[in-house]
Amino acid sequence: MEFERPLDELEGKLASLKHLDVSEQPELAAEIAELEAEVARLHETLYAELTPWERVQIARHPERPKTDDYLQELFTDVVELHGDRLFGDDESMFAGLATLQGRRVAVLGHRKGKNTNENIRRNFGSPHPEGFRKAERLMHLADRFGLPIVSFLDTAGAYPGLDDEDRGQALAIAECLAALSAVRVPVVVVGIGEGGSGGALAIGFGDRLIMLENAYYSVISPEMCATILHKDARRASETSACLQLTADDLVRLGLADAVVAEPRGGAHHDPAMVFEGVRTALGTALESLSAVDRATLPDSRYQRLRRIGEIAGG
Amino acid sequence: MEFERPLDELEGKLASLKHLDVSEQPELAAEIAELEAEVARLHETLYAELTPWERVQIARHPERPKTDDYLQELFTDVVELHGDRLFGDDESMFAGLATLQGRRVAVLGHRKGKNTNENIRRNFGSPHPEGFRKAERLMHLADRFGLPIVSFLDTAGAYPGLDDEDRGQALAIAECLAALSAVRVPVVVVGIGEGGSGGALAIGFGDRLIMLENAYYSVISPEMCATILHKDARRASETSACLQLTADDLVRLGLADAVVAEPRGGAHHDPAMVFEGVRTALGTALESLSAVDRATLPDSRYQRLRRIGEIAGG
Amino acid sequence: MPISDWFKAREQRKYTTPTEASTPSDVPDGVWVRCEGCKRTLYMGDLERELMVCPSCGRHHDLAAPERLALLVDEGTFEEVDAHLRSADPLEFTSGKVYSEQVTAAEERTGLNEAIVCGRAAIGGRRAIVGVMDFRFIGASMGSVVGEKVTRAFELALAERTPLVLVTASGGARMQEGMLSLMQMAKTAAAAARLASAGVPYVVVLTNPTMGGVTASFATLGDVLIAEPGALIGFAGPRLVEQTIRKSLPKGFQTSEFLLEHGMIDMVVDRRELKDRVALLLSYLAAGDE
Amino acid sequence: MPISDWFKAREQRKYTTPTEASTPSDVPDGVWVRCEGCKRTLYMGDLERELMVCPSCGRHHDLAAPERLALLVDEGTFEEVDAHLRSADPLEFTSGKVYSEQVTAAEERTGLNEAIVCGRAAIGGRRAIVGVMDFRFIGASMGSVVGEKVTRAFELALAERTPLVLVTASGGARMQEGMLSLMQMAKTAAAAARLASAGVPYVVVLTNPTMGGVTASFATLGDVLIAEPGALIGFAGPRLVEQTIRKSLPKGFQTSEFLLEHGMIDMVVDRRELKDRVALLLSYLAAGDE
Ligand SMILES: [Zn+2]
Ligand SMILES: [Zn+2]
Repeated sequence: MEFERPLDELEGKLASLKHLDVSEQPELAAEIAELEAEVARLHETLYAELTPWERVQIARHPERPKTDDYLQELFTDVVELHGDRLFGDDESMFAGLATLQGRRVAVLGHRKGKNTNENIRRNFGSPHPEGFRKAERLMHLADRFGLPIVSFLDTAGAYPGLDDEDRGQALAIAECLAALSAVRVPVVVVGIGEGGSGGALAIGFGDRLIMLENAYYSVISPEMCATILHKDARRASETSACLQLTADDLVRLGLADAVVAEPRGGAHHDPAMVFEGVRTALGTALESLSAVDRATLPDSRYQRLRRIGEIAGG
Repeated sequence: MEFERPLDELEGKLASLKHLDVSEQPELAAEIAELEAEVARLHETLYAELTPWERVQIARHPERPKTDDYLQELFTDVVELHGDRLFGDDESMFAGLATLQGRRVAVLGHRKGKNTNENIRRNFGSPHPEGFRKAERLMHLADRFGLPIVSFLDTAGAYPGLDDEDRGQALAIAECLAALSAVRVPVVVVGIGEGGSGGALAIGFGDRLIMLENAYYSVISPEMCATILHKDARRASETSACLQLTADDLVRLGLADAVVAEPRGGAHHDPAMVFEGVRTALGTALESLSAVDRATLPDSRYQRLRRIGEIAGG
Repeated sequence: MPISDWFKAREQRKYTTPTEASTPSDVPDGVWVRCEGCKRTLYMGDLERELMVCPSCGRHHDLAAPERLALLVDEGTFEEVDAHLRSADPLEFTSGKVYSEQVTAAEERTGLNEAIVCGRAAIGGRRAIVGVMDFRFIGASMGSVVGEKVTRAFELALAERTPLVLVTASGGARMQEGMLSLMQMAKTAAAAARLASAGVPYVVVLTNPTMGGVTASFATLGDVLIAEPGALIGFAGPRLVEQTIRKSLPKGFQTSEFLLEHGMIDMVVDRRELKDRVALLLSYLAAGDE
Repeated sequence: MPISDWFKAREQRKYTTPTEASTPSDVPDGVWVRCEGCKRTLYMGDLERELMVCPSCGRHHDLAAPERLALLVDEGTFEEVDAHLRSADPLEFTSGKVYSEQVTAAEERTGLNEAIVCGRAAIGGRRAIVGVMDFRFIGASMGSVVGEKVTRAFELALAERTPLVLVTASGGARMQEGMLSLMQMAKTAAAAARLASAGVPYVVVLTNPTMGGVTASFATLGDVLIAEPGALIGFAGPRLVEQTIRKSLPKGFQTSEFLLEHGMIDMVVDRRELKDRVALLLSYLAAGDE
């Protein structure tokens, strides 16, 4: 990632020095030791106070664990359910049934690919209307059969294509929002990477919101915000700070309930740690919600939404 | 129509004779009188005992009053509602709100055109999946707002196209059937022309079924039945008798509740008479259903369906 | 007919079950058969061990109702219901073959009373109401009896709050029963709607072929729609579609895989994994009731 | 601000109403204006008599909230609610313009407190809760206040079992309120779902332009969706779509007529017939309650 470049350079230099035979050039040993200390220092400062824009970059890192990884690591007996029963099956949206530590749940998730081929099939994780309509179908199924919903957010946003407008992208999202608000089962959302606007929100609110430390959730992408405000996408660093889109921001705004810590440098540096964190956070959330009378869930979810927003003269 | 050809010929001959000056050829007067008597006799015998296949032809007559005519003649304040909110607006299916003698209702109807242009736009009255999904949407709307549903049947059947299969023609019909069975408002169906198979049934059952005298309602078109059984579509006359598809057949089978008389030769010979008959039959049906507790309607509709079918060893 | 009779019938070579190496009646010497998919000649025993799935090309050959039951439900758990219902000839339909004679011939040929067999069973240890259709019985078309048995299966599932699993195969409505047949679509769809609103699970397994009025009614109203690989599933028959569009049909048109791609079904499942998958699905859909 | 103040405001030339031949503030000499559709020069009085619909090309020019109310509701029946709600600056957003200053400027320019005005009214003699958006107020984007006022309108309609009529116009979510703005989509959609399940009618009039987060939430959840002719309605902005597909957009893309053809809205209604049409629709949808 861009902000890691100084570290990358230093680490490169260190690696090439270590390649040499120190016994022949004893003065190198000191140089290596100094360089190692510098790398450690830079490591500390670089990751200690990540800017929002740096976190956005980590959230988008291609090696970051994805919905598929969580499905594989956290769940057993996964059954994918395909299709919207109307037009198509959108591979950018996962919908299915799965078991989390003995608990049977319905799972939704934006789905990025691990390679170019997969990414093309999955439209780089940006759903078409069919993806949202499939998700809506799963919401109704989960509601009918009393399955808690676990939703993984990782999308740059709903796809802004021509055919998507033709087939009612806006309506598909709106129907998802309405359906999700009314399900009589617990809904736990986990922001694992990108949380891009309406395309994330369509499966992205509920009774609990868990955010990974470097995941973001935003009303608009920092780049597009910068383009609109400054006609310059390169000012995304500035706008990403203004938009208050990090996990910590969301907690402060009262929108997120828990933050799962990531290893230094981002989840891809130690996926196992993050899987464990998400497993624990999901377990806690589902456990606390299992005690609630399900008939009251839509109402308390509504009250939760109802409180959001800041108003003067209210 | 084919079976009217002898009559057409006779009437043509009569017309050409009448064209001549009788005063110059007094012997013609007798010939004309005789011919007139013969026309009257033929008229009587031709239409007195119409075969099922002749009725099918009358039901398909291009000048036969259509859903649009009933909308215009029987209803006021018609508001058409377009679209399935998913993919398209199917002009072969009418969906809307209208007022029948002061009674506010929701109206569905297959829609044939009055001319070639209109027929192409309306796909000759054969709905695509979007038509059924629009109808389903209206069913839910009528249910939510307590509007009785009046449905006019006039289709050769759901369209057997390639794209229609792609977009789930079967599923669209199935969803319509499920929705219509469950609405908590009275449903009155009027067979005004063709009642072709699943495409008719999708909006074609309810709490009352009124059939025009020469309308038909069939599990399969007589031609296709003949093709399957005899590899010869020309044996449709035979199969249309076997299929028991006329209004009288439906009454006998316990499926239709009322038959609206048509003028000799078919509704197009005196549309006003048929409009009056349908108006009266609809008024009677809606009036009798208005006395019923609406919460009980889905159940009694189910019981009505439940009785259909003949079984040995049952 | 109770399940015990089926085994008797099988001994009388009316049925084959793919779980045992038997010699089905329609294979002259009983040893070699030709795969309808890859045209390879196969040893019947191999084919049966694979539940009539070609080990070479994966072609899923049609199954009779008893064969289907044998691979889907736990052994010895099936109790048939409504076995006594038999088709009448309400229209006295005589165009082409005489319908009543057709029914009798189908009964004799298949040993079944109609094109669907319904009952209570267990699947992977889970209770279910199960119905399986048999295409050999007048193309498993839906007349009054099929409609009635399907409706009763829905009602039984509702009354006992037990998941319903239907395995479909059908050419569509049974035209020899005219409008009584068409109305079975509405009747079964209405029964499905009642089960759905009661929150009782309903899983459908669509097998080759499922067409017309069955696809356009109860068969596609399931909570989960499974299809076997390569099954033909659609509304209009492919020949009719071809005539309508006056072009040749794209490869794979109306197959399970085509429907999956077009978003119409939840999954395509290999027959050899079908029972496990259905059992797993039931464990999810019945979770709320447990 | 009660309706009486609007008339005062209008006298102070902050508003024009199309029902009277007045001289709007943004027309220099007040007499001639250029139609944005056909580019013809029109007499302002003529345009206003036609409710700002060009008599020559039918172009529906944007209306301010008071103008919209004047043509939609029965004279003298409008009682505003929640007029006191004003936007805070929860994020202290300063990239580009300072948000709090932008709000103040919009208030002064429009005489409104926010981008939507809500209240009780009668339409053709029928009671309704009415909300109209005003694009002049920061592009009628939805921040906390718009979301809150829309939600309260749903709740008022529910509490009084009175039909809701919303006239939308919006550029989308208000990015200056960040995630608080995005969440208004979920909040308003949830409120719409509650109204729908209670069976209280909800009619939407989509006007030019209605885009982004508003289209993707409460604006398309109406029982009936009406659009004015030629309005731009969609999710993604046309320029973004063009960049995405790297082709030029088809003519009429994202217009009302385009949406009608694609099945997304119920009807396109000329502004001069709008009030009658809404009143008629309410008479149908409220029929069950009468
Ligand atoms: Zn093979
Ligand atoms: Zn103009």
